[in-house]
Amino acid sequence: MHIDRIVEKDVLITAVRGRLDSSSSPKLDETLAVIPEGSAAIVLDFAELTYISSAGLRVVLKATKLARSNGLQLVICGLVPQVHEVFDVSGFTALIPIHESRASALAALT
Amino acid sequence: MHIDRIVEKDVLITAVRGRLDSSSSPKLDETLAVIPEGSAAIVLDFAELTYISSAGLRVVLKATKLARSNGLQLVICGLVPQVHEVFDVSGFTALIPIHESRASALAALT
Amino acid sequence: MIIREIDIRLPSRLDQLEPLFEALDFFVSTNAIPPTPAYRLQLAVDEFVANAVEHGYEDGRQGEIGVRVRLDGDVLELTFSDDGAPFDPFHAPPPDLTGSIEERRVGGLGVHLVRTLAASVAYRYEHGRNVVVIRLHLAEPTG
Amino acid sequence: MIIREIDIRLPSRLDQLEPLFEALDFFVSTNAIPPTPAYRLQLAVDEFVANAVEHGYEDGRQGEIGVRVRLDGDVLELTFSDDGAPFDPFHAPPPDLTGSIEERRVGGLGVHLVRTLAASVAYRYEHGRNVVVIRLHLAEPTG
Ligand SMILES: Nc1ncnc2c1ncn2[C@@H]1O[C@H](COP(=O)(O)OP(=O)(O)O)[C@@H](O)[C@H]1O
Ligand SMILES: Nc1ncnc2c1ncn2[C@@H]1O[C@H](COP(=O)(O)OP(=O)(O)O)[C@@H](O)[C@H]1O
Repeated sequence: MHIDRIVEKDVLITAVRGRLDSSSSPKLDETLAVIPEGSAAIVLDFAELTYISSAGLRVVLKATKLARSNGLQLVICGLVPQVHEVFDVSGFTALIPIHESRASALAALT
Repeated sequence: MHIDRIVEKDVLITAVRGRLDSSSSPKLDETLAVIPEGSAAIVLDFAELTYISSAGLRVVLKATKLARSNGLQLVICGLVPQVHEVFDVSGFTALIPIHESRASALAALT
Repeated sequence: MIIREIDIRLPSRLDQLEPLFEALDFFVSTNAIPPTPAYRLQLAVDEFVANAVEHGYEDGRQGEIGVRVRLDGDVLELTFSDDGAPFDPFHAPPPDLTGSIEERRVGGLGVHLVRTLAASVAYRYEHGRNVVVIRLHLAEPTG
Repeated sequence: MIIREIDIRLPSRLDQLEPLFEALDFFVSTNAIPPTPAYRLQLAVDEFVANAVEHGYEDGRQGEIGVRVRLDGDVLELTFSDDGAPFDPFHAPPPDLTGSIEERRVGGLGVHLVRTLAASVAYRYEHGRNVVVIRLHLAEPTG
């Protein structure tokens, strides 16, 4: 798994590549625990995420709770079909806004 | 499988690398069917032969018969333990001189 | 050529997941398993093996986990077994997926995911081992 | 982690030997099978699969061959099966290995090699299939 953090205006983008499973998710958990001062919204770009297990979902839910409790919006973009299915089945698609692409996510946030 | 032919004085050396099985042995069979004019003896150098099956043994026996019927000596050198075992079990070690190395094979021939 | 079955045994340690996934990748690519069942296979292995390692041996024992994958026509049959504490993963009710973000409990999704994505699931306790059998469809049933 | 068993099916064609050997190499390296039994495993597969393909389907039918390898403690058990003409490879007497080069018959060594290097061999005809079971020792019995 590889994590990239990009700040675009006041939006914090975290792009994750590869597999998010029990062995890699603690690293993402640490990264997402820190929200830099001045961030207005958070985008999780999962376009290159090939695999997520319940350990990864747990990290996503934690990050979403943290964002909300700080008054920030968190949205997700770019799910491949199999990852999308896992989000559907766990009820996450009803809780977290999912966008097709990073561009549409950023457009929706501004 | 890879075959190298080297002529040293009047000794024809055929060095075989890799696997000698039913799919590769026809190629060695073709090579060994031709004995260049003026050869006095033949060495099969199997030091880098990692595997031989009964299809390979068949080719070796054929080549030995051909050499004998042409009045040439044929010797083998450099068998790894597992290949040596196959030669033992098929009775070939009693029929064909086996040498440790190419050098000792050449020394024995002259 | 197809690999009809592969039967693996591993000590109950998380560092065994990597060689395990390598072997399953080999099975998946040799048999040209399509992406969706291949994903579900990975997910099931991930969730059940991790659960057995993390919850099955609270006494500190080193256990032995079995993972068997069998290709049977249009069905992929996974059999997990472990010699950890007896535990039926399908006994508990499914997690509550309604409610707001604030109300959602973090965790408790692994078994639910696999159960929902599988064609069938079954549990039995046999010869001192938990045995979980999960069947996945290779092709999405149409209609 | 060990792969206890791998069960493969292949159409009766020689071009299937390459993927078959790839799968067996994976089994051998994952299980750290020592060189001598690994060689014998390859040899047995080579000889029996090639024989089934070359002699079992003289009627031109495309057959289905099974290769199962099971690691059982110190023993590697290979089970070959095919739906070709019934043939017991262990019925014929062993080839004559005495005599001069000129007297030696070319060929007829495959079954002999495997039988000699195996700990045990068995043949049965069952449900329309030839079934050959070969057991190899992982470690050379001492003494
Ligand atoms: N093999 C097992 N042995 C004992 N308890 C288990 C086992 N597997 C799961 N559990 C229990 O069931 C709960 C739910 O498991 P699961 O759905 O995978 O969610 P999570 O592991 O994320 O909590 C676990 O928290 C654990 O208490
Ligand atoms: N599966 C089989 N079906 C029919 N005949 C077979 C089969 N396997 C072997 N044979 C016969 O037994 C003979 C000896 O086989 P083998 O020892 O492998 O030597 P080779 O194949 O080199 O002749 C073959 O030549 C063939 O006539």
